[in-house]
Amino acid sequence: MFEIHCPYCDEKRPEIEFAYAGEAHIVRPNAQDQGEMSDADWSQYMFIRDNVRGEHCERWWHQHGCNMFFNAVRHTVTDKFVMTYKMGKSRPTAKQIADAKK
Amino acid sequence: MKYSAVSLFANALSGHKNWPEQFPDKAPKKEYDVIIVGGGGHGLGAAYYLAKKHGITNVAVLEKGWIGGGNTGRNTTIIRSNYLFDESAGIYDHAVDLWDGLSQELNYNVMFSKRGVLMLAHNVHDVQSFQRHVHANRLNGVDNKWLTPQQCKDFLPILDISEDRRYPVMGGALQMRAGTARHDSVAWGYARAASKLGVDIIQNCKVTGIKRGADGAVEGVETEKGYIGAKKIGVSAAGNSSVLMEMAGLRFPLESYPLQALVSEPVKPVLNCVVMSNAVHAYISQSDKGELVIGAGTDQYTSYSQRGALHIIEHTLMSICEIFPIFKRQRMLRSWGGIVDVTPDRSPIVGKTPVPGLYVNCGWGTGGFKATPGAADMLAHTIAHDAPHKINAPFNLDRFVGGRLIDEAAAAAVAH
Amino acid sequence: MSAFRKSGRGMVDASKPVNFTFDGKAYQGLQGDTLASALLANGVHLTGRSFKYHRPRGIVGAGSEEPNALVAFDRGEGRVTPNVRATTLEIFDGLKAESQNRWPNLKTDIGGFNNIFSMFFPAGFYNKTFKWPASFWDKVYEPFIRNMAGLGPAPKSSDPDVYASVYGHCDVLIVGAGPAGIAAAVAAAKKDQRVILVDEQAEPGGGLLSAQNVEIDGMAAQDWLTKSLTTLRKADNVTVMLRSTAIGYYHDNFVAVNERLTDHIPSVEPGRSREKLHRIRAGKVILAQGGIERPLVFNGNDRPGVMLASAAQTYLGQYGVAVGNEVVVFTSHDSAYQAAFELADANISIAAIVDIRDKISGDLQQAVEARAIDLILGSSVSKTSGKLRINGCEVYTASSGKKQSFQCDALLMSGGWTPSLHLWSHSKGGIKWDADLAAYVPEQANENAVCVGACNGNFGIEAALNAGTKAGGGRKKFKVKEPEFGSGVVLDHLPNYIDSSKQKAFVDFQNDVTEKDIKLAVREGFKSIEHVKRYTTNGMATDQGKTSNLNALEIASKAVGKPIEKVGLTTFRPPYTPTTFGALAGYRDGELFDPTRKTAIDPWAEAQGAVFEPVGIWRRAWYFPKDGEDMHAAVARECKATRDSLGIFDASTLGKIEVVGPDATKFMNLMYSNSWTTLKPGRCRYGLMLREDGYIYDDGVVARMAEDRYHVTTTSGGAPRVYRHMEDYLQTEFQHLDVWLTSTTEQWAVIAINGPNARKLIEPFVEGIDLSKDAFPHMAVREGKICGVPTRLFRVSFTGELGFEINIPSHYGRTVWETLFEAGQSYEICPYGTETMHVLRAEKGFIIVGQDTDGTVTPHDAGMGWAVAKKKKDFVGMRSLKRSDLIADGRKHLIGLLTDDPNVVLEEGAQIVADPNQPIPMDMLGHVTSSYWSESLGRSVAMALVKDGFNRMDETLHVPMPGTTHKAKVVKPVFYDPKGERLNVV
Amino acid sequence: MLFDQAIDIPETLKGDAVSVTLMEERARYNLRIKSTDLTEFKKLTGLKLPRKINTSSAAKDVTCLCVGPDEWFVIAEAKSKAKLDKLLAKASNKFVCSVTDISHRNVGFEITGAKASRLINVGCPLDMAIEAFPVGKVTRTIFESAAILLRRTGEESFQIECWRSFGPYLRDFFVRASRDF
Repeated sequence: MFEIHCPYCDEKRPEIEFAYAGEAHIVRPNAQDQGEMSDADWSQYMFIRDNVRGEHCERWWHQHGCNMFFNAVRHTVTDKFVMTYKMGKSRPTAKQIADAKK
Repeated sequence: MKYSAVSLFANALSGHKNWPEQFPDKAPKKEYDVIIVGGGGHGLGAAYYLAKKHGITNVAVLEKGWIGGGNTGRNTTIIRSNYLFDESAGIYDHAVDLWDGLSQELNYNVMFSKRGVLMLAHNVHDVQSFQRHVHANRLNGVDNKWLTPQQCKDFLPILDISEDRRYPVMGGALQMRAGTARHDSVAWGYARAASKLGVDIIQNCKVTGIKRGADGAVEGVETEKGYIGAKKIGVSAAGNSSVLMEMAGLRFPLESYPLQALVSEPVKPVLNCVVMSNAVHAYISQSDKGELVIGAGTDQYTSYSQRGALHIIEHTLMSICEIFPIFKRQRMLRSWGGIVDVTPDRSPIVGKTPVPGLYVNCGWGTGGFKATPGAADMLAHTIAHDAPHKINAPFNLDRFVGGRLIDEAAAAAVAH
Repeated sequence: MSAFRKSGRGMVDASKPVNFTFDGKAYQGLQGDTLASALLANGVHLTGRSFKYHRPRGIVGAGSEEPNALVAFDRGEGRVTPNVRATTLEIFDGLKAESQNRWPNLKTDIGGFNNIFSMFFPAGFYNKTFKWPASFWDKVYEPFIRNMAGLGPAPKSSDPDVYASVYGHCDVLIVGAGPAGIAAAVAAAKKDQRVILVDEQAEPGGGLLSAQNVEIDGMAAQDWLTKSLTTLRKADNVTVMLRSTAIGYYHDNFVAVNERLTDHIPSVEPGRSREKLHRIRAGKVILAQGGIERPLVFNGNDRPGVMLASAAQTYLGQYGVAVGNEVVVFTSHDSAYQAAFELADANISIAAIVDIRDKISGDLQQAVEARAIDLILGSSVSKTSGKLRINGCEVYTASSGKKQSFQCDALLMSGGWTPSLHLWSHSKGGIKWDADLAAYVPEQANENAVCVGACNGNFGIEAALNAGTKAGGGRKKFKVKEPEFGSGVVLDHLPNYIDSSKQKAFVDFQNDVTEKDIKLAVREGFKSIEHVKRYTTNGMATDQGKTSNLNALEIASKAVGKPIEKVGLTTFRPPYTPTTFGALAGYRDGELFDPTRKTAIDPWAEAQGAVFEPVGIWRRAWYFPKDGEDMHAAVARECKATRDSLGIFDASTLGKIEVVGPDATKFMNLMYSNSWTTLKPGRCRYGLMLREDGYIYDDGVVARMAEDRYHVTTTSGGAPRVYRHMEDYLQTEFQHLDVWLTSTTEQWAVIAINGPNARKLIEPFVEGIDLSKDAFPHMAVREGKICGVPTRLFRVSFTGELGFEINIPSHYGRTVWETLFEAGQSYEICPYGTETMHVLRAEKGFIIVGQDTDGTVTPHDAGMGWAVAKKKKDFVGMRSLKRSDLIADGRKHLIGLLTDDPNVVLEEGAQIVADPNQPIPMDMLGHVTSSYWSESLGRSVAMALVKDGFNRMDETLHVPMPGTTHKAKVVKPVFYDPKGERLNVV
Repeated sequence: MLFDQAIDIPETLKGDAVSVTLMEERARYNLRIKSTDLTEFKKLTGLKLPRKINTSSAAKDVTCLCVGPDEWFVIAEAKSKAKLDKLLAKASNKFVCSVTDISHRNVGFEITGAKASRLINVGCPLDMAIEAFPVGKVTRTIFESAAILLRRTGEESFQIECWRSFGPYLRDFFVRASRDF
């Protein structure tokens, strides 16, 4: 069971309080874009995932806690969390990730 | 050397010193007609069928570790085909057809044991859903029958069918043709048979890149053992499929999750079939060694760590004890994790890719082992003909664009 | 005093005899004995039969590494534990244990014929045979193999014991209370850390318990141990847990520790937990698991009486038991000499020390000579003799070809030591090969963890104490007087003149894997250790290879011709020792397995004799049978009563979410396919929720309570996922909206009143709401009071009758229900359950999401295109609805079915075809989703999803069932009161 | 009996080491406020909402618990309900906020005694050491399969709230576990 740092509660909490919510930073196309998108483009948004073997940006929901969704960078081979950050913040740069590892 | 009781006897007299290697290690050639990436049951099987059915023997199977070391050797060995949709019933039942007789075909005992798979219904919704399966299977010619609670008990005497249980048994669906097989033997049996037909099995040979020509078609693979040319490449790499597809510049509708399983200490025979329960979330059988083989659910997050969380094991064993209070005193001997690749509709992708010469067999999720011979046969067919067989044609990539998903889990639906 | 007990030695209590039976025979041991030490004290070595060849086997070790001495521990009905190590089973008065895997008894075992034919059962033999004739596999071979399976007895009845589980936390968790662990605990305790020290044994101390001639800081080892334990017990910040095995090391320093609470107690009061699983999150983990001695792999090494040298030392030092009277020691490592000396000093005859090495240190040599022990260097044991117990061995000196025979009743072996890396390996800590030790040792940590003492490759008590102290944060250096630990060599193959094919040199005792098997595996191409393990089953027995893995690796490495590092090391997998399922389930069985959610009105229904059905984790009243009624009769009566006059139904399980904020309508417009813009406060609307993929996800009536407030209802089972779905979009995609969600499912009890007399019933109890038809039309909502408590009163109907849904705060629910039920007697009010609810709604063609839809159905498929707003720019699922396959022809549509024979009620799930005479596999058009007997219509009705159903109206389709085929006509799925006139009676 | 929580607490839960009682009727509200400035809110309602997440502020008959970045639970004596209804209705009109009455959604247990924290750790994975979970700290968390709201009211006293239908499950858990104490 992971121990996950919730950026809103600002403390580490056990994984069973959280629900995994999939890859992060997949932005839902706005109404106009949806209208213009082909089925193929739309399926990219809907289904295609990086599924990286390495540092993965992903969403978690502190379901049994502050009830907030947030983002995390986690290494999918070691399962180690590099950082967590609030919803709305952009994808961290390579440098930010490297700094967080220090 | 042909395997038989006779050869076993003869070799015993010579101290078993003359058995040949089952799948000799080969150094890679410069080029192959077909390279299969992934030395699990699916990949080795595909190589075997390419050679056996399609006469394509200039084939290499590249395995980054040791053959059968991935999900083939990490699953709970359940084989069944009582799926709802025609497409799923088609491919899984084809697999069961091939399982039957596979030991003889390969001259290698894979110990396919048709002991029956009993799926328990615990609420009205399960009953409706299972009945739907039973009826659909009947009209599809797939063996699966509905049992009342008492019939379940008659078939499996240790089952507790009292009505006051938290999850009472309200009936079950039994596929008698289903069962288990010895997982390692499947990989080894295919490897040995393919090897005899001229296929090169190359272990400890991780693929690090897929080379494509000016026309976009594949030309070969970069590996730890150097560049190897290939006219066609079939990727059958389960949890690592996304990583390999990425090498060819493709992004796939896949996510890889940890899946755990465990066994108990061996005890004398007590469980004569495979039992599955969706509502309680557990499945269990007893191996020929006497171990209770138990499947757990996936962890919630994607991961390649082959390591899962304790609470998943706890929940699985809670469920086993809930269905079988008789097993509460048994002891967990060993637990382990695998990586399963899951598509959005939890059905596999078996067929061509947008890259010419690149074929894929992935997305089997938790259902891969049972499909082994079927998936292997279909991958081989698709590679040989550069076109899918009608059995695997529906399991294409395009379904995610148009929306014609094959969603067994959605059809099993959710409680209302 | 038993023959082999050495008085005045060990930690056992000579004044407290303990009576027990083994295989029905009575024995006596002492308080503090394990079953193994007590049996040895009685001269018993033979304890079991091996898995495959049924060879007689004895006790090899003295702890949890034991591969052979497995027994069934019998505490009565349902309380038989198979495969318990005799070496860890504490005896008590009345203990019953049985040997395993033998029939009819341990000394004469029919299965022993496997041994005679063992040459035909090498590793992997089953792959090569049992294939012909094919039909024999199912009927002959496989059943035979299955019957031979297993080791311990199968369970016969449910385990009556209960188990416990808790969470724990500490700054420092120390695994292993040997010298290293105790020193670490003492040091960490001084630093004010919260410390938990766990040990699998009943007594803390590890090797110190049997240590002879050891002084720590001038104190006898046992005195130092006592003093240190006193310090730890006095410290508030230290918890010492005994009989507690750290079974697994998981992510982020999460360690599972299983504590055995009652197996050592003669009589246990009922209800007391047998084992407790502690799930401990630690700041730092100090692993002090020690090391395990390696057996030597030589011909005849499995004969009862052949055991590890250190085990003999432990039996003598800790239990005061001599493992034999005439002992041969066979070693490749210095440490076995100490065992020999300690035994010799206790007046046990050492017939010889046989050492593989040509030369040993001068000090050792002197010590041997001082005791006048026969020392044979450069030699090995070439065979052993004795049927059920060793009675002699032959020693072969390769350089001279000389063979000598010795009589003995025990043979001690030592092949060096293996650091215990199990938990370290679970934690994904790195390891490296140490050629000097001939073992893997820890390298880079993956967690905040450290290995100290023998498990780090630092053997010896002084090294352990100092490493432990340092890991615990202390600086003290200990001065220890102890025999030198010394060194050894490792050989893959012991010299022998006997042809290898005639030898039986076991590597894995329990699974009967021999040196030959491993070499055979390599010969057949299995060259990685994982392959060798799987092909031979080495290391896969209940001891998980604690004594065999490294020997197997050594042999495989030489056979492959590659260094050990290239052949690999099989991964250690949790648990460290086999762990009871019950302990992993903990308290969570029976009523604690899953919560059973009950409504406020549930106790009333129970008192009325309702039959319940589980719906998700709710339980709901299914029907209310009167005397002698079956479900069919009860439901028919409930339906009729409701349509004729009045029915009352508990709808409290409906999910409810309060959506509040200035942007509530915008949010609702995005989350539901309907439009909410035009819905006025005080009015309700049926809402349809789609997933982003366009398929129906949930539905429910939504009331607009105010401009900025919606009372949303969901399906009973769907409430949690709908809430999550909404929060997900709100927090991720629609963050700009000022709106909040609050789950209110349990705030409200919901009483549905349906039937022509519904209004008449509630009218007298309602305050502040005008119930007249015009003031309170269908699909309206009002706030007021009922029976004196606040209510949100909905005028809605899921039955087609005049209906109200009364929402009242839950804790008033039962009272209001009872009040209305009482008043309803004048209308012959009828309580009904979910089954009647389903029938009534099906008669009206109202869908149940999850039954009539299944995650592959669009609103259009369900005939609910009207619930999809045409003018909205965006809502979840909108774009997906336009995908090519979702608008293609030939989709399945939800239609009604009327059977030609009105008495036939189709089976739900039954498949539908156009041509019943086609061959199998048939072309199936769809399936029956809902099907009931309609008492109101005097016939059956059904709903079905059928390919192209909307275009098949009035077509006759077929439902092939076993033995018969039903005909049914496609109709619109509204069977009762199609014009909806009954909503407005009176 | 109009108000009925339908949960009996057996005598076995009234031990010396740990004692469990069912909380009486309470007024409860879920409060969400957009504004980050809470002084105006206090002026209007008299309620002091703690700013820091997972902390609480207790006045004589009202306790405010901050359970999310913009979320509070207000728990009060039942007799204060009418007054609070009015105050919060007033606040609703003035602020961009959400006020939802959840008085009957929850039931609450008070757990006291030297082993209270051990009882909580039977099902709740949080560290209950006083340093890690000081008096006044509050959080939503989990007790096995039940979502709970946990508050420490004293060194050896806690309150646990859960949705009403999970109450019997928690009670049963307490009964089973307390047998081992």
